[in-house]
Amino acid sequence: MMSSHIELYRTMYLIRRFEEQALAEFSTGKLVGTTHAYIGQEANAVGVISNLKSEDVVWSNHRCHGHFLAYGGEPAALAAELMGKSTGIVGGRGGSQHIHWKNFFSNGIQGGIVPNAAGMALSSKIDGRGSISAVFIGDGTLGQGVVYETMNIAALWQLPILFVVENNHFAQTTPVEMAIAGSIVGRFEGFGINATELFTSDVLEILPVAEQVIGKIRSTGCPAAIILNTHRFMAHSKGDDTRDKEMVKKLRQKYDPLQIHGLRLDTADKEPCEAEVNQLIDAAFFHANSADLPSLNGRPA
Amino acid sequence: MMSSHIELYRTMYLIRRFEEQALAEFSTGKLVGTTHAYIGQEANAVGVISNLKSEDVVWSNHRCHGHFLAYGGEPAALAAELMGKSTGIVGGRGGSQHIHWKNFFSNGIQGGIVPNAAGMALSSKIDGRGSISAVFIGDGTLGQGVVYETMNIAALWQLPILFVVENNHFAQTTPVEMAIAGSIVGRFEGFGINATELFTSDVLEILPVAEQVIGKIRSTGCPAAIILNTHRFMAHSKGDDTRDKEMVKKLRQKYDPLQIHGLRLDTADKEPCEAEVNQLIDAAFFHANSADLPSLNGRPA
Amino acid sequence: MTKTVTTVLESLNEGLRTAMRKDPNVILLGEDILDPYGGAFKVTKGCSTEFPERVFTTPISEAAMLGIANGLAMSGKRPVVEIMFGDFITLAMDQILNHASKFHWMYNESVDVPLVVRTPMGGRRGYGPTHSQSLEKHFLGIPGLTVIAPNSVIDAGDLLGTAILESTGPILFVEHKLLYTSSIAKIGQGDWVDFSLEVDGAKYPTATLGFSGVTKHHCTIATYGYNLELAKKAAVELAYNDEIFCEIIVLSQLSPFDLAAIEASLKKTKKLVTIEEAGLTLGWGSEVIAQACEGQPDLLVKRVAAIDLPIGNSKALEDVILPSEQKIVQSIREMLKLN
Amino acid sequence: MTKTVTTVLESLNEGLRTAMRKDPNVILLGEDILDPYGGAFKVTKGCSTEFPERVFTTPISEAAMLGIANGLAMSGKRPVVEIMFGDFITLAMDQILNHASKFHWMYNESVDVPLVVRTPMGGRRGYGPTHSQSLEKHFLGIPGLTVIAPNSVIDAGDLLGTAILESTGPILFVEHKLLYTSSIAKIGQGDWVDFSLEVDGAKYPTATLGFSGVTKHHCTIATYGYNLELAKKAAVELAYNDEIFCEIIVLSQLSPFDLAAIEASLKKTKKLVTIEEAGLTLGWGSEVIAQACEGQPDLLVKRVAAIDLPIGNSKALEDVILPSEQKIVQSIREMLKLN
Ligand SMILES: Cc1ncc(C[n+]2csc(CCOP(=O)(O)OP(=O)(O)O)c2C)c(N)n1
Ligand SMILES: Cc1ncc(C[n+]2csc(CCOP(=O)(O)OP(=O)(O)O)c2C)c(N)n1
Ligand SMILES: [Mg+2]
Ligand SMILES: [Mg+2]
Repeated sequence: MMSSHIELYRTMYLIRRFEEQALAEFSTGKLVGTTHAYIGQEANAVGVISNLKSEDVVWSNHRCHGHFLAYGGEPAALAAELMGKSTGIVGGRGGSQHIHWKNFFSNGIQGGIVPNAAGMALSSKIDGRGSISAVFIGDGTLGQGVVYETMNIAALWQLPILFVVENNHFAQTTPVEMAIAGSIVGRFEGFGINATELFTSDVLEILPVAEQVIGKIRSTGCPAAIILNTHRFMAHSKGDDTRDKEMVKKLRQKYDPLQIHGLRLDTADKEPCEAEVNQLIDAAFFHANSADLPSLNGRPA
Repeated sequence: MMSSHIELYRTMYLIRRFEEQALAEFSTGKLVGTTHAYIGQEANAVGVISNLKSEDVVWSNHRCHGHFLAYGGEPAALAAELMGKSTGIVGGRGGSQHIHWKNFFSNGIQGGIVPNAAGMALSSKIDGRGSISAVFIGDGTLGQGVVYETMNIAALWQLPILFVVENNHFAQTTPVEMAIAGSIVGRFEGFGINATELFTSDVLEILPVAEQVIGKIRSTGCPAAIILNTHRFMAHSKGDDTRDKEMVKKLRQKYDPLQIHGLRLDTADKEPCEAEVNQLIDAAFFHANSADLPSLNGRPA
Repeated sequence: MTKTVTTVLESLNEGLRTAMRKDPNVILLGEDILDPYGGAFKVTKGCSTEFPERVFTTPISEAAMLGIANGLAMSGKRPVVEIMFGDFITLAMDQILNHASKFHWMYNESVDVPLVVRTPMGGRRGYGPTHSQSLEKHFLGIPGLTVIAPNSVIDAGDLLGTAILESTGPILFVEHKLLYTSSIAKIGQGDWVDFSLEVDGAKYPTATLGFSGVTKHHCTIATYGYNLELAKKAAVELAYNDEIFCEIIVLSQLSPFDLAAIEASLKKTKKLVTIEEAGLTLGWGSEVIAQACEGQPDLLVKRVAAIDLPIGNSKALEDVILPSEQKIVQSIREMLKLN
Repeated sequence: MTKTVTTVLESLNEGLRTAMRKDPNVILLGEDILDPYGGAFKVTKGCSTEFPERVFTTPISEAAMLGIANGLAMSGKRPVVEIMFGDFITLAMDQILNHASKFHWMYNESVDVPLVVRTPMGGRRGYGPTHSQSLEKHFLGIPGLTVIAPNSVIDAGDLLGTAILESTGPILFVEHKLLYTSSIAKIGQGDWVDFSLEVDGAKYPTATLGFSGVTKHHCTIATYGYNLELAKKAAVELAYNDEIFCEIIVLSQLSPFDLAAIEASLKKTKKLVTIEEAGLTLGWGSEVIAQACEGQPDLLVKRVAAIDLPIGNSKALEDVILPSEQKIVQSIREMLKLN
C-alpha cells in the first residue's frame, strides 16, 4: 500500500497529465473514437485504490483511465490502447473503455460491470481467499436496474464488494437532480448495505475513510458503499460540455485535488516528481505513436 | 366505488370460489398449462381496487385472477381464457397470466409490467386526466432491476402510480428472507417514494389505508407504495408447494380474509350471497367448457 | 421549411420535428436529448426547445424507458425513444420482445402499441466493442415488431415521420452512425452520375438502383442503410473494370421481410449478393438468401457481412472485421468466377 | 451409478451431478433450484443436497445472475446458471452479448469465461405467450457464444457435462421442455426400429439418422432438439406412404454453425428441409439454408418452423402456430412436387 504524500501526489499528477495529453492528441487527430477524462476526480481513484491489495479486483467503467493508472497500470500501454496499437493493454481491441490487466477490468455498458464484480467477490468468498472486489460507478449509472439486483444479492449473500459511487453531479449532460430521486445513501441502506458519503476532493480525507470501509469489508465479509461527491473539470467525453463555463471554472478553483494536496508538498519534492511524470507521459505517447497496428493474424477467435 | 360489507365479501368469495373451481378443473384435466391461485390474498385485491375509478389503470402479474375479478371482470370470460376458448378475455391467446380488459392488463414476465404502468401514469399526467395507475407485484418480483429503474423515474417525474407489493413471504419456493435484503419500505424510501406497510388480511383495514394513499396520489400527483403482508394458502402454481403443511394450515386459520370479514355478516345475508356466487361460478365454467376453440382464421397478424 | 436539408441527419431531425408539430401525442424519451445538447448524435436537437413539455430526458434506464414508452403507446401517445447507442438495446430486449411486440396479438388485437425506438448502430468511428455494433439482426423476425432503416436515396425524415405518425405497432428504427453525415443522394449527379432510381410506393419504400441506359443487369445486390454507400462504390468499380452491372435493391423495411423487389430483380439476374455490416451468421442476408432460394432453386448467392467478431477499437481492426467496397467487389468476382 | 436413466431429464440431472462431483469449481445459480423443489423442471434436483455450499438459489434477477456468473467464470469457477424459462433470457441478453461473449476477444484473449446458461425453451404445454417461446434463434451467431441443444439420440447428460467441464467460453444450453420427458432413443427398437444412427466424434456431436438398409436417401432433414421427434415421425410417414427416404441430421451445436454433416448429406440428396420450433423468420434454418445454398447452387430447400406469431395459450392455437409432423410431411411433399 502506498501512502506517502508525494506518492499520492505523483499518482494523481500522472492521471492528470495522462488525460491532458490524451485530450491534446485527440485535437490533433492522433486519437480517434472517444475518451472520458478523469480530470478533477483523481483523488477518488487514488484514495480508494491505494487501499487495495494485489489479490483484490477492480471493475471500472467508461471513465477508467484514472482507475487504471491508480491501479498501477502502464501509461504507455494505455496510450497505445487509445491509439489502437498492438502494444495496447488489450492489443487495440478494446480501446479507451474496454481494458483488462491483472485484476483490473472495465467495460462500456453502464451498470453491467456491477454483477461481474459481485461474481468475483463470490468466487473469493467461496474459496475463502479474503480478497474483495471494488466497483466504480458514476451517479448516472444508478439509473440501471442491474445495479440494484446486484446490491440485493450482495447484501443477501454477504459478498465482499465495495461499491464506489463517484457522484460528479452529471451524467453526460444530465444533472444529478434530473437523474436520481431520493438519496444515494438511502438506496444502499434500503438494501441493507452500509454507505459512507464524503464531500471532498482531498485525497487525505478519502484515503482513511476508504481504508476503514475496506477494512470492514475484509473483517466482516459484508458489502459496503462509499459515495464520493466529486467534480469533473472537463467535458463528458471530448467536447460535449453543456455546463456553464464559469461554474466549471469555480469548481476547479475550489475542488482541484492536485491543488489541495499539492499545497502539502515542498517544491523541492514536487518539481522533480512532476518532471519525472511529464517525461513518462511524453515517452508513453511517443512509444504508443510509433507502435504497430494490430491485425487478426488469421485468428478470428 | 363499492364498499358495503356484503359487497366486499361477495367479491372476495367470488375470487375464492373461482380459484377453487379452476384448481379443481386442473386436476380433472380440463385445464392445461398452469395457474396461480390467489386464495388467501383476496383482501388485497378487493381492498385496493375498490378504491379505483374506471379511468384508473391496473397492471397485474401471473397471479392476476383475483385482481381481474376485483376489477369487475367476468368470471365466465376468465374461465374461458383459462380453457383456451375463443370466448376468453383475449380469445384464448393469453391464458391465465396474459389478459387485458378495459384498463386492466397483465403479463407473465416478473417486473416488466411496472414501467408499463408508469407509462400509462405519465400519459394521464401529460393529459391532466387525473387517473392513476396501480401495479401489483409480489415480494419476489422486487428482485427485478426494472422495478427500481421505474421507481426512480416515477419519483423524479412525479407520476401518479401506486405500487402495490403483495408480500406473501414466498416467491415460488423461495422464502422472502432469501430473496430480499434490507427492507421493502426502505427501498421505496431510498427512491423518495412514500410507502405504507400493513400486516393484515382484513379487507376493512386495507380498504381505508388504500383509500388514503390513493387519495394522496390523486391530490399530489406523486407516486406511493403500499406493502401488504399477506399469505397464500395454496401452492405457487398447481402442485408445487414445498412449505410445511401444518404451517400453511395455521396461516389459513389465522389469516383467512373470508373468515375474518365473514364474521361481520349475518348468515341471512351471507348464505344467499354465497349461493349466488356458487351458481355464477358453475355457470361460468360450464359455459367456458362448451365454448368454441379459437382459430387464426387466416389472420396471422 | 426554408432551410435546405443536405444530410441524412438534418432530414431525420426535420422529420422528427415535423412529426411533433403534426401530432401533439408524439412524446420523446431518451438520455441527454434536451437542448442545447440535443442527443448524442443530435437527431433530437431543437425538439425540447420547441416542445419542452413533450421531451423527457431520462436516467440511464433503457429497460424502463422502453417499458414506459409501451405504457404511453397503449394509452394514446406516440412515444419515440432514443437509445443512445444501438449496443444498449440488449437492455431493452425484454420490453421489446416480451412486451411491446406481443401485446397487440396476445391481447387479441384489442390494443395498439405505436412506438418508435430510434437508435444509431454501426462502426467505423473507433468507439470499440460496446459502441460499434449492428445488433438489429437480433430483432428481425420478432412477431409484431417492424424494423426500419433509412438510407441516403429515400427521404429519411419522411420515413421517420411515417414510422412515428402512422405505425400501429412497435418499430425499431435503425440509423447507421455514418449515415448521419452522409449527403442525401442526388441521383444522376456527383457520385451517383451513372445511376437511375426507382422507388416503390410502399409505406417504407424499397429503392431499386440500376445503371442508367443498361438494359441487362448481371447481378442483384440487396442491402440496407449505410451499406448502400459501399454497394454503390463496388457496383461502379465492377461496371468500369469488369463490365458487370449490378442492380442494387435497398430496403427500408428490414422486418417483416418483403422481398418482392429482390425477387423481381432475381428473375432477371439469377445472382444475389447481400451486404450488411452485422456479423455474417444469421444476419439479415441469411433470411434474404433463404427466402430467395426457397422461391427459386437456380440462383447463385453470396453474403457479404462482418466477420463474426466483436468490433475492435483500432481502425486497423475495424477495417479487417467490417465489410468494405473491396470485399464486396471480391465476393462478386468470386461468385461470378471472374478471378 | 446403478440407477437406470430412461429420460432426457434424468440424463441431464445425472450429467449435472456428475460434473459437480468431478470438478469442485462447478457452481449452480438459479431461481428455486434448491431441494426439495430442485428447480421448476427438476434438472437441478439433488444438487443442493449433495453440494449445499455450491448451489445458490437467487432472487428473480436474471441479469444479475448472469453477471455474477460472468464474474465467477472469470475467476476460476465454472458456473452453471438456470434461467427458469427460456423466455426470460431477454433479460440477460446484455450480460450474454455485451459481457460474457465479448470478454475473451475484447480483452485480447487474456481471460476465459467458461459458463453455461441452461434454460428450457419451447411450447406445447399451454403456458402461453411468455412461457412457450424458442428464443435461441436470437442468440445464434453472437461472436464468442456457443449454443448447444441436447436431443434424444445422443447422451444429453454427457453433452451437458462436456459443456460445463470443458468449455472455455460461454455456452447457452437450450433444453426443450418436451424433451425432458422424452425417452432416450433406442435405435433399432420401438419407435426407432427402421433407423440406423451415426454419431460423429465432435465435442458437441452431430448425429445422422438414416433408414437401415436404404442405399439412397432422397432428402436431407436438418433439425435439433425436440424437433427430431417430429422429424422422425414425418420421415417414417414419408417412407411408408411415399417411398421417400429422408436422412435426418441432428445437430447438438447450433452456433457456431458447423454444417459439414448436412453438406455431406446434401451431396447425395440435393434436397434440404430444416425443422425448428421458433418462428420462421431468421430462424436457425435460415442460416443453414443460406450456407447450404452459398455452397451448392442446385439445391431444393425449404424451412419448416412456427408461424411468426406469439405462441397462443390455447392448445388449438399452439397446434396451428407450431410445426407438426403433418406440416413437415406436407412441406416435403410440396418441395418434391408429390401433391
Ligand atoms: C447502458 C448504457 N447506457 C448509456 C450509455 C452512454 N453513456 C456513457 S457514459 C454516460 C453517462 C454516465 O454518467 P455517470 O454514471 O454519472 O458517470 P460519469 O460519466 O459522470 O463519470 C452515458 C449515458 C452507456 N455507456 N451504457
Ligand atoms: C422474469 C421472470 N423470472 C421468473 C419468472 C418465473 N416466476 C413466475 S412467478 C415467480 C415467483 C414470483 O414471486 P412473487 O413476486 O413473490 O409473487 P407470488 O407468486 O408470491 O405472488 C417466478 C419466479 C417469471 N415469470 N418472470
Ligand atoms: Mg456522473
Ligand atoms: Mg410472493
